[in-house]
Amino acid sequence: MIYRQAGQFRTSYAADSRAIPFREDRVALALILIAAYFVIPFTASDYWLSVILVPWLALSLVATGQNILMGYAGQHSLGSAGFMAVGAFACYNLMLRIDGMPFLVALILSGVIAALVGVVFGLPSLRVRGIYLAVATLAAQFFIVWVIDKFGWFTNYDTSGIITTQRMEIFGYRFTTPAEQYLIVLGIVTALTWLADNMARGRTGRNWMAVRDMDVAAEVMGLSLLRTKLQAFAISSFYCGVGGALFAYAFLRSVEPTAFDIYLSFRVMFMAIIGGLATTIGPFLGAAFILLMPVFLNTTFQGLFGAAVDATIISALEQVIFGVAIILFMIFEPLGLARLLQIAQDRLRQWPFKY
Amino acid sequence: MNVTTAIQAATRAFAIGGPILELDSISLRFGGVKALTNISFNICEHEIRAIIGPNGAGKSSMINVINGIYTPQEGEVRFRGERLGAMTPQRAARMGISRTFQNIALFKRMSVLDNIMAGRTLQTRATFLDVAFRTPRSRREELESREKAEEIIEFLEIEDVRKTQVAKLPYGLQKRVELGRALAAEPKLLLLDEPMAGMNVEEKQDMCRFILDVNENYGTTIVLIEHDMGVVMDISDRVVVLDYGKKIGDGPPEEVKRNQEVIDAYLGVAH
Amino acid sequence: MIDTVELLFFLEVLIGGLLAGVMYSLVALGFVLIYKASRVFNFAQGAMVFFAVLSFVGFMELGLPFWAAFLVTVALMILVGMTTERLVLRQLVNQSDQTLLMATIGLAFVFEGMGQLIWGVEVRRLDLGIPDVPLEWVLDSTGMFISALDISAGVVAAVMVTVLAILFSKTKIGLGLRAVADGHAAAMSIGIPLKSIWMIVWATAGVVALVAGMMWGARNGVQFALVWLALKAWPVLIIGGFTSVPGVIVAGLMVGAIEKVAEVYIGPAFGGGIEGWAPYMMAVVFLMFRPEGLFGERMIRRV
Amino acid sequence: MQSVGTGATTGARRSAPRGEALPQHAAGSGETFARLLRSNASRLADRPAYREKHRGIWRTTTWRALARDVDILAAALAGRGLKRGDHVAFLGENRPRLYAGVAAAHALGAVAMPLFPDATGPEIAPMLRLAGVTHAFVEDQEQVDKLLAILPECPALRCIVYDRERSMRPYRNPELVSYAALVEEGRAAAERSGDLVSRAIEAGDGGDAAFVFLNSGASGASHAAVLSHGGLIARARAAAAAERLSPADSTIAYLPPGWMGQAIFAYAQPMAVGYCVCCPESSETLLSDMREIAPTCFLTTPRMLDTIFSQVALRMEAAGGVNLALFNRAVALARRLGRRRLAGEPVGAAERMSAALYDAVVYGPLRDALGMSRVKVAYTSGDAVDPSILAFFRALGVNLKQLYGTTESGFLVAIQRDGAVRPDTVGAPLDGVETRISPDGEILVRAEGLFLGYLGDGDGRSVDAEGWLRTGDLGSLGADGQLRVADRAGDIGVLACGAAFAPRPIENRIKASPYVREAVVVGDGRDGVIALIDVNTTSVGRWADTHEIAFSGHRDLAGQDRVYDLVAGVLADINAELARDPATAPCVVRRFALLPEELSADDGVLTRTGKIRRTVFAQRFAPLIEAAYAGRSSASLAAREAEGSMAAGVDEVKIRDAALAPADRRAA
Repeated sequence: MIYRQAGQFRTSYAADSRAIPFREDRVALALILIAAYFVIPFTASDYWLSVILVPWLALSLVATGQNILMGYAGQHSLGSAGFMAVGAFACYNLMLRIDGMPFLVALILSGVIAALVGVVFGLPSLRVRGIYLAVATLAAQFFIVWVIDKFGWFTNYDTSGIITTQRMEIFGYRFTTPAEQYLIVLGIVTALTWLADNMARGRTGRNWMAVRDMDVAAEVMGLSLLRTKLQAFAISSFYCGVGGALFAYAFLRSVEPTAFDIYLSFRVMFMAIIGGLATTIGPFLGAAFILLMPVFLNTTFQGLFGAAVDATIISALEQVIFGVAIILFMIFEPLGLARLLQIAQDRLRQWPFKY
Repeated sequence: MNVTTAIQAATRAFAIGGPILELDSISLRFGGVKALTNISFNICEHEIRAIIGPNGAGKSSMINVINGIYTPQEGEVRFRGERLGAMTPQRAARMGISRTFQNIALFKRMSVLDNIMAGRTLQTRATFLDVAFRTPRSRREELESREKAEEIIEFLEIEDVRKTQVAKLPYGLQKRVELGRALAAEPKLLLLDEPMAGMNVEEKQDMCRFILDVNENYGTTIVLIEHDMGVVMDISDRVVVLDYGKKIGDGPPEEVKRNQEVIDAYLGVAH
Repeated sequence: MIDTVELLFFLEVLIGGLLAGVMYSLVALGFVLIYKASRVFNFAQGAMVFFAVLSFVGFMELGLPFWAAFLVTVALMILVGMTTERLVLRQLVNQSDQTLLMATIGLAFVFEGMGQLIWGVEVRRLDLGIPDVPLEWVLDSTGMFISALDISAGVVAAVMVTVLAILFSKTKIGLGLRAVADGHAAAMSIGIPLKSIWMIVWATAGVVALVAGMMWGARNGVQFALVWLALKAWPVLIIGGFTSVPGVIVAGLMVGAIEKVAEVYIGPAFGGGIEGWAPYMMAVVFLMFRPEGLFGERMIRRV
Repeated sequence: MQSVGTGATTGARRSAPRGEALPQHAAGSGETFARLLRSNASRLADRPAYREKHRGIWRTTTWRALARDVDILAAALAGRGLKRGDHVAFLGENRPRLYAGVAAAHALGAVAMPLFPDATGPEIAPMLRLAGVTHAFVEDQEQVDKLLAILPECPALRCIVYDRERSMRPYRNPELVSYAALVEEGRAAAERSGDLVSRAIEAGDGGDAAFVFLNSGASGASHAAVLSHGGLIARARAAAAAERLSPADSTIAYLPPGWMGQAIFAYAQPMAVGYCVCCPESSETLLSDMREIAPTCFLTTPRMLDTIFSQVALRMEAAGGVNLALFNRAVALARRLGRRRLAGEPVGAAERMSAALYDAVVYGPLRDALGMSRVKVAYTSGDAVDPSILAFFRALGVNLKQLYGTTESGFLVAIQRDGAVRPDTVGAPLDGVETRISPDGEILVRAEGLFLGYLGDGDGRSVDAEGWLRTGDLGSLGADGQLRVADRAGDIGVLACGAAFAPRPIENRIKASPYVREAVVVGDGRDGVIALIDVNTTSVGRWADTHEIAFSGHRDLAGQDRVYDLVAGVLADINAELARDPATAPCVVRRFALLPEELSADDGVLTRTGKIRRTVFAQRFAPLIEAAYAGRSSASLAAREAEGSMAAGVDEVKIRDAALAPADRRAA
């Protein structure tokens, strides 16, 4: 209904293969970005900025990494929290041990380190897939957290278990307020999402999807399964690593191995799947859903029962509702929120027709 | 009215050349089961070569040997005079061998266009960093791939479905897209594993036309597997007949048709 | 020239590991049942264990005698299993693996939440009347510390496994299950409705979960951590093969034994905690060299 | 045979020589298409002249590039012996290269003869021979084969230019040259020959013959009518002025270029005005291409409108629910308002507001979905349009109008003007066009731009001494200056009871049903009217699917009793309407049958523009018609020869009585 598709014709292949084919959607994205950069930092409360938006962005980035691996390359993984931990601790140690290390460089290097670790733990993907691979990546999850926990060097022999992160400083400017930190996270997430989208729609993404959909055919075309899969693991882990570092620096403000437990891996997987695999917007929708749903349930129940009911009961109830929501999603829209959005857009585009 | 009489001159755009691929005494076993026994034949440049035989004759194994999915225990394969010890699918692809599959092996969740463009993976060099940052190299290759893919889309007359997910296409069209993906690699040798299996008469006619057109317009050498003799006889230059993993006939279609052993095999006479 | 004391200590560790391993096998068996019948990887098996034993303890706390509580819980688990199959899994027939896995993860959340909602969140003790003390005659004769509880648990688990093995090889249900594993059409042809098979399997998995839960609960207390048992069962499944009953039994023993031995002999060098990841690493190593599992068949690549 | 052909050609050329003392020539402006192109190239330069969707994207040819290409092509054609007065045939779909070929022929003073691309070899051979066609532009191998097969019958044809190179590699015929190769030749030739093309353009005169079009031949055999540069340009200008068309406009060309209407809207008017012509990728992608390009003006046919209308109706039906309810209310309101505006009645503020609301929610999105959101004007021509379909598109806010003209009269004779689009008229004559009604009711036209004559038949011009052309259509001219067309003079009949009988309005009403593709009613000199109906396989097939009726194809579908029931329901409603008006009451459809085969132009029942050839139809289906009047319940019909070598069979066709009132009333 809103869309006016007629008259939008393309005279070049570049225009025909844009990330967002329709003008209306491009305008919508532009408006969202303008709001995100120029309105929200000045209007949102500190609570929203640092407790909702920053973790949402950081986890969206991690889910984007998960999506690259699971959605595009079709490799199941349950190690994302492990790779986040690698990113967070790599960043901490780089900043700690190298004098004058700029934050941005440290961030990128920690992504690279996470990528290297990801390649190592991606090796089983050459032999197995599906659930088997997921179990193999669980090894990464447990092993990484154990190594960081047991070898004091990583935590700089800190015994408290909670280490405060260094300050984020770029070109001499210190990002300290919630709004500033939000902006830095937003900037990095925007840039990395743009890169991920380029890869997904280009040759790289086609190779991933070829391996995902029919590996024999991909091989016969001359594609190296080894390189393609490990590449997906590396890039995915890079995103997890950077996301993990941002999560630690801008949200937790500390690095602690226990923050990156298997539960977080599961949550990231939920984000990727409920958001919608193999879409760019999916991880963002999924992360919002997974993060906001507990907040929403919590406020609702607080409003309903007040203090009359034990908090643990409420949290159990939340858990049930959360589980039911996931089951319903899988039954009615296994392709996730991005698919729902897509259907809505299609309807509007076809309106008043349905198909 | 017979149009061909009005066409003067050569009916073939690319004259058949010398052998491009030679198979010498190939034997293949799975455990104790003999799939192929001592098979030799060659494939000449620009020809359409059919491998036929009843079900279970070893036709698919033959194609899998040619493009390196199976490694034969005995015998050797020479491509353009070069001996191929351990052929791998990747190596075959790099040498210019493309193929389709008996059971459609498309990338189901990708669009027709993406499937065909994916077929050009060896023709492109851009690294993931090129792609991520949209460097000039990446953009140039992307454009080339698209142009080539569009040429194929036009050739195969699938313009109206170029952005459709292949899983949503009817079977016959999927087969056509798979041919398109194989063509995208600009192969020297094209292996088609039962390209007409499961098609109705009309679709078979279309597919025959496309196969002939590929051969005629690009000069591609084609190896074709079919168990249905009729169609193959019309479009191939030479035919190899397999039965129980052994070669029982080899030659031009008319000659093979008269071969008693071939007739027996097809009529199911006991050996 | 191995020191007798060391050998005995090693045996003690090994037996402890094997006994823990039997219980891994028991949980893994629940997975195998469901996987064989419906190709569903039931992540919620661990949560079912937790829910089952929590309910059992809850019924006992309500004043039911042991056996009554046991029977009521068995009935409850059968009901829960069948309901789950009917309401969730049947809606997801022909969906992709990852959708099914996600749905069972959702299911795990529901079970965990329900258990706590109904029975509360505090850690409970489960007293089966078997003391968790070393068997005196073993201690006296060999000097090894082997818990009576562990032994009983091992025996119960062994009995359970045997019963199941017989049930699924000698009875008509077992025949149906095997037919289902070979392909749905085949199952139809021998006259067993697929849907009843699925229901039976889920009900059985519920009962197996209860038994496993009681063993673990008696030993470690009835608490939320039981859920993580399920994760330990994963490497067991990988090593044993998803569809092989003997495979997961052997694999469970192996995993139990190796993780304990490794923890005791190698662990101290790294500050302990190897148990946490050793089974997974074992699974990874196994996958690299024998992806089809212990007793699985090697697959030929068909093109 | 050959000498006759050549002789006829010479005659044809003589029939339209330059400077012949005809009144319309005297007024010639001296403008030619070639000169227009030159001026467009400098005036409009980088504005788009043609867009073509090729390989997925729209490729643009600017006026400057077009003029350059045309010069090169013309130089090459001159090199290949094309001279002033020669005829060039065009066989293909709408492509920029086809029209560039036309322009190149015009530059050299040659005459373009666009043909229907789906015409068969035997159909076109006599025309090529008659015109002495020397050069031909064809699209692809299929068309090449067609021409090569008739080459022996057309000795003058010595150069065939093909556009698509696919599968052309084995051909070695000396006549053949690819478009690309011709361009290469042209580059070399242009350097050698200097200003040869420019001189040829200067030598051209507005009175020269520009095109030869085959008239539709709905009333018999086709004739080839010759039209001049000046005449076509003048008419195109007059029509453009009436609609205020400018170079900013664009059109989409999807009808066969062999039809004069399409040639005017894809070549003559764009040349005269400077707007852009867009060519869709293929007929399968037409609707989506139309949506992409969203033309501001276009020409269509009642048949096409019918198809689109049916599709909209079916898709709305499928959408159902709120969508359908909203749609129905919106269309009803728009029709009501349309009538009131036309009648000059005032429209209240409330209604205007709800119309605006519906425009945002229904009309606007629908126009957008159909690619008609930017349409300034759309014409329907070639046949009478069903008033309800016209009203429907107008209700959506698409400025759809009727356009009247014949091949001989220069096609653009009368158009409906904004604010005066009455369903019963075809509008007022264009500036510079005079119309008059002869005493026997035939429409006469006098204007610049009437045809110069028929090829090979110098005396066949139906223009009298005062310059009035007999169009062959019956009609009337109102006091308001609006022209009304009744029917082709030959088609109007009288029933046995003496009542007048005009078949087309009845047929149009039947065709408005989404389930009917084509309908023919018979009744002249008979007892009452019968209808023979060709059902729409797609929509009826879909209907059958939803009603769980199994069928194996058109033949099977058209023989099903339940499909007869479906059509009977359609006819019952129409009969009720006919019965309401005393004038049409005798014309109610008494009996009907569903045709077992789809009507097609290949066996001559339809013209290439899709009009019924009634005489051919009556012959083909005589047994069915006779059986219907004899009151029998079925008839045997020789089946059309199936493709391939299958022997012709016999179809047993059922005949049914039609209900005279709607089904529900019958039940009550």
